[in-house]
Amino acid sequence: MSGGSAPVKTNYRECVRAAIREALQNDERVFIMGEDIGRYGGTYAVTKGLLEEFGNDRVRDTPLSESAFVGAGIGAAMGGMRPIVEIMTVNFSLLALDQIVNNAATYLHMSGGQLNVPVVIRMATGAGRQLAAQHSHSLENWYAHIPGIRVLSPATLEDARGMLWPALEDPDPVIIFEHVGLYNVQGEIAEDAGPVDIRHAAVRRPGKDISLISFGGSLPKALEAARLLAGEGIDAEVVDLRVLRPLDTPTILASVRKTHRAIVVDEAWRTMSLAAEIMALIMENVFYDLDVPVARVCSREVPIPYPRHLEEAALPQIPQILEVARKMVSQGVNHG
Amino acid sequence: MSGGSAPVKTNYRECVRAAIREALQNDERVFIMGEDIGRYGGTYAVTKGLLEEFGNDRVRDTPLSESAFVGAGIGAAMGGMRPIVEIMTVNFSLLALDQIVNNAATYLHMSGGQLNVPVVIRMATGAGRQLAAQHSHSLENWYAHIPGIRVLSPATLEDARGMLWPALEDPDPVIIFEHVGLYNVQGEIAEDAGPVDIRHAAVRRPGKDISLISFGGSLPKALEAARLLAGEGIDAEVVDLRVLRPLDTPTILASVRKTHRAIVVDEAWRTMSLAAEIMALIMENVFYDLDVPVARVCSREVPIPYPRHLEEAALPQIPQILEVARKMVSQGVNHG
Amino acid sequence: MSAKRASPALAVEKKHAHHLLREMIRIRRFEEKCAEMYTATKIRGFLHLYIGEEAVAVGVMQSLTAEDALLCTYREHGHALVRGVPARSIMAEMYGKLDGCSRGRGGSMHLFDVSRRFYGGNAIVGGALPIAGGLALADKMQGRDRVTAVFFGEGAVAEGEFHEAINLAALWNLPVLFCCENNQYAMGTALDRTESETDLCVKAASYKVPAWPVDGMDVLAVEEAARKAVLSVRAGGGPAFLEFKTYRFRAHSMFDPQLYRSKEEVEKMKTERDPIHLFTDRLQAEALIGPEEIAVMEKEIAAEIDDAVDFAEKSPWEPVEELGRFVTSEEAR
Amino acid sequence: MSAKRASPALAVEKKHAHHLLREMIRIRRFEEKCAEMYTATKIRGFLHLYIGEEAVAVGVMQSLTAEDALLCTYREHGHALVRGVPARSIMAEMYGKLDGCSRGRGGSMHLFDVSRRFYGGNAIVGGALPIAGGLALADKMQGRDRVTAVFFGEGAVAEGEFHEAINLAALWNLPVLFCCENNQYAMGTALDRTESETDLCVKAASYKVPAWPVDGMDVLAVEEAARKAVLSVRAGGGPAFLEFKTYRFRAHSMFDPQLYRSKEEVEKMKTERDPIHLFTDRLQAEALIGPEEIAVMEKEIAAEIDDAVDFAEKSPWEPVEELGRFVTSEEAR
Ligand SMILES: Cc1ncc(C[n+]2csc(CCOP(=O)(O)OP(=O)(O)O)c2C)c(N)n1
Ligand SMILES: Cc1ncc(C[n+]2csc(CCOP(=O)(O)OP(=O)(O)O)c2C)c(N)n1
Ligand SMILES: [Mg+2]
Ligand SMILES: [Mg+2]
Repeated sequence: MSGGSAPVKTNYRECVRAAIREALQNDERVFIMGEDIGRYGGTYAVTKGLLEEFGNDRVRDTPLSESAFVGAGIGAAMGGMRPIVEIMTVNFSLLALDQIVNNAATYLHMSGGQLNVPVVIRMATGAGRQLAAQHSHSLENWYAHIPGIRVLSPATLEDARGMLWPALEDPDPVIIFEHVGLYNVQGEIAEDAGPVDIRHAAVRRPGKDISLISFGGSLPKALEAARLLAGEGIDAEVVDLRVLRPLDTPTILASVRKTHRAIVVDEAWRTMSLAAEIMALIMENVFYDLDVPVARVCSREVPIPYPRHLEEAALPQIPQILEVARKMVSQGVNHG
Repeated sequence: MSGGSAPVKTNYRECVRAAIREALQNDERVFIMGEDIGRYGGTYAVTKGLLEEFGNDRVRDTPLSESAFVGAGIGAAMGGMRPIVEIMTVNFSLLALDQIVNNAATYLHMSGGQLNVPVVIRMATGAGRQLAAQHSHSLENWYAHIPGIRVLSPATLEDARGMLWPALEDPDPVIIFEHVGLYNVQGEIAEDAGPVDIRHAAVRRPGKDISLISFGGSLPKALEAARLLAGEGIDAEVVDLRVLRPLDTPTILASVRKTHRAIVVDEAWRTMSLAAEIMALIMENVFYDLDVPVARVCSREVPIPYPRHLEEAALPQIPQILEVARKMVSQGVNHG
Repeated sequence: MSAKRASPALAVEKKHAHHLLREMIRIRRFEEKCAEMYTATKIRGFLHLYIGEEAVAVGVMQSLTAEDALLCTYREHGHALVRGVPARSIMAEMYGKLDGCSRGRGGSMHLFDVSRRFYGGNAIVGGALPIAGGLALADKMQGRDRVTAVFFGEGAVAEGEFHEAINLAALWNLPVLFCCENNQYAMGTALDRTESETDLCVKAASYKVPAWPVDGMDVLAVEEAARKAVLSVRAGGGPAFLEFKTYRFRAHSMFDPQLYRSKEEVEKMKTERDPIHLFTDRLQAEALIGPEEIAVMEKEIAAEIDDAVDFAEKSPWEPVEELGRFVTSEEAR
Repeated sequence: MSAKRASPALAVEKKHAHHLLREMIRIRRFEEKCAEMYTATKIRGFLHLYIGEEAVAVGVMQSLTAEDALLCTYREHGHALVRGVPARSIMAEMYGKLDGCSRGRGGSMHLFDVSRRFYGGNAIVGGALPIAGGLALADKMQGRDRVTAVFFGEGAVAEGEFHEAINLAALWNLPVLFCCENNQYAMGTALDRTESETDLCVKAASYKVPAWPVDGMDVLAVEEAARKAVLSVRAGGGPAFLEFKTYRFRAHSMFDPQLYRSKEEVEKMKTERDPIHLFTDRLQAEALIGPEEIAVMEKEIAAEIDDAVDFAEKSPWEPVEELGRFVTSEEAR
């Protein structure tokens, strides 16, 4: 975790870049490949400058061949390298799913423990930039369903800066989702910010009345909702899942045991969402601690439309969280 | 629904074949394409004899190009045909997901209502045949997450026989999952068995003590468990979901309102499963009707291994259902 | 800028020549307006301009009938315009308004007009190629002698979907016209950094698909090549592949700092290879058009575009209550 | 069955010839035993036999060193055997036993032996091709002059993954040897029903990858072609592509009624083109081997296989409690 050094102003994008840069500097086995990460500088400008610094060999522009270069990342990992594969966005990762699900996730178990795949696959995810139905997916839940991979969702600058290195140190495949809405988020982090834990959820704001459980691009919404609720005398706890697979169930349950109420905020379509899994876990483990049923605030079940007003109406928004929270708190039994 | 004619002995495979045959006979726009459905007769022998009867034009063997022929099915549907696309198994459907998710599911909404895609995509799904980690997936939950498509899971002979025609009549994309373990299931159906409803779940066995909610290849396990529980004085209701998207929530809730207890049996890996969604729905809607928390019996979170004993240990089994059911019934409040 | 080389006499009739020029200028001006409206934040999301490549869409479209089908990429405003989708409904779509050709839901990347068999922009590189095969299959099975034209960038040739789709079309002898718009870059990646063999016709040939390279900056060359290819496709000769060598004058999208190519390269192309300049110069050299005629044309086009903007501005937003309409046909109401 | 044509004198030294023959017979007998054990329900799931195609694996393997990597399809028992994976651990794997080369978890389609750089059978058609590129990339980046050989059926050439992978290998000049086992059928689908261009070397050439068709029934031809190709790949010449023309004598898997080809066709191939018969005949014609030597060979092989079966029979099952081991390395214990 980060030391005590002076904080510096930065943003999420720069944090991801600093993490990649550091990895390239510290380990010769690390390289990065993906579409337009080099000459173009990255669609979201994350990798800008890296080609110039590290050269063609370690910063590799790939053809538009998602299956081939993701598979090549898996193979290179098997061959002793520590590849960072960038899939431009989760939307295109559909074209590489076979490699991830059938190869990366199965090799270790299916080979009886012989074959590790220490690959890291990063991709941008989520909606909110008016990119319409084919460019706005949130499929974290799909990936988090697959045994054999670790799925990370950095939502803070510290995590953007610190999750990559431990992911590279993990002997197994790790998928990192970066929400497109976060890249421009500004803030301060310690100058010597470094690796962070990639096993646990984090309580981002302690509270006693209700748990807002969220991750990735929805975390800022949950935090803002908590701030507003505080003004109304509702003390919300905000849990950032951080690790979507394997889920840190104890942290989730501990929060619900304390607050007796929970809302899951998840940008995915409601049905079969990650939010549903959180609700199932709570049902299975702390049912009797609940004052009211757990609720979820998710996306409407529509292909995400282009115009701002419709996109906003399709995605989870703060007023919805507030409304549900108020209702739950007013209904609930008081555990003095 | 089927009329009152005499029952005939048949099996699931023959029911699916009869449905395809009838569709080819009744509507010139219908054709079927997929890998090895013609000359080979179908991996699971479902399409055997159809090439001889209907010819090359309407029974099309495709190259091993999942993305191209699934996309071609979508395009042909847009062009006025009523294609039945067979993806040999769900495992290979990963290679066609882009076409299904980004095109078939989005066209109608994204075009503002102009562009219907009346395609039917059938695929075999599930484990239990010792085919190991790359050939044993259950990804119904992934598909059921996507707005814009209907997802069906015929678990009985009547549904195997009757779901295809209404699926073809649906102006939107329909995915039909046929569990590999069901093809050899024998039984009787009415000779004139025909189209069935594709909107509702079905109560396959009424009961008052506990609801076993299941679908597809797990339904026979749920039914057998119910039979065994009856011998112990536990009266289980068995709900067959049938339609995985959109879920028939009222039928699910009605059952739980009656029994106050529920177990979801689902062959998928536990985390982010369809079972989780059912639990979430129950939590949201009938929380206060529950005597005990809903439980799920799912697959272990491992790539499915080849040897029989390990595969069996990985998949949901009847003894697990019995054990959970007994425990739930013994714990629960009695609503006399 | 004038045609210095002695060109052969233009084999084109005056009226038709004016039509071609007008269509190219329409695209150019329309997209210049789009860029302006993007800066004015009236248009949002991704916006990919076709400026520099107009000759391709205009030339190909001359051989397609109203019965033929079209599929394009996210860089499809030009194709939609030339296809006859009204500028009004395209501009309204770019604004995200209810009167847009996709109800405003698709935006720049998803123009649809099924009544004109315009099957949309597609935002997934290569994503439309399998669909094109399916539309053509439907025509073939129903005995209609229609052609399906599918446009895609040279970057898409690296996608597996391209190979699966062209093989299937060739194997089943489907009436698909593959129109590869080789503008030399896929975002920031030059062709020789994405393909080991940069002669794309060789790839088509490896499926036994007849393939021709075409100067995509010469609208007449495009028209001529497309006419031949469409004739062959329509006659049942199976798919054909045209590689249009062209160049994108603008950034890939509005967010692209163009680090991957030099200003000089772009300037040189703009100066020497602009399809509108080249064609105008040739027409003027042969006295097939004069400055006044061009001025009239520009004026008419400007009026059409102003009208489109005006229409888009006035068009209402789709009510939020209708968000759920058309997810499936059941929600169509 | 005897070599009637006057063959040119065999350019093969006796000991090496015996080695090649022995390896082919080992595969044949091993798989015959597998089929028997399948009928005896000792082996379950899918079982894809390589019988008829042995010359390919045996011939190619002669040029690969212990440092080189191998990736195969679900039809990979032969490759594993020739690679040196002990028959015992292969048979135990087919039984699903703990001493199998993949702990019994993979079965017939997923033989792994990482210590021998045998990176498995893969049950997804085309699925290993991108991985091969990655292994080769790792070698290249780490300055090792290793070769990665990847075997795949002709059916895989229709998959997009093939095209993406060979393009990437060619573009990045990766040391991959593409070994296409063209046994004329993909399950029940003949090549001319899956490819518009059935000359597969043309496809490789469309990526500027050097490609050679090879008589895959002639173990010496295979060996020779592979030697040349491996030399070029190892020397940094980039990927190479070999199309081995061969034939599967048995069903695709154990469930295949073979409706798609005639008994006569199969019989003719078995009679005229059996790689083991052809090679035996040639060796006998040149007096490089005699019936007694063959008998000894068969006896030794039979002993090896009996031992393998015995080993598999006696090997324990993996305890159910270990099911969760190795899902990730954390569960490795
Ligand atoms: C499958 C997929 N991968 C990546 C992208 C991101 N992307 C959008 S356009 C583009 C470049 C495509 O280049 P090309 O095909 O040459 O068309 P052009 O934009 O030059 O017209 C890329 C990489 C995408 N939309 N789809
Ligand atoms: C992606 C994918 N599609 C379909 C299958 C089912 N399948 C298994 S083997 C096979 C035939 C492959 O033929 P070929 O590549 O020629 O290899 P061969 O079996 O002849 O050695 C098929 C269709 C699969 N395993 N993977
Ligand atoms: Mg381009
Ligand atoms: Mg084959």
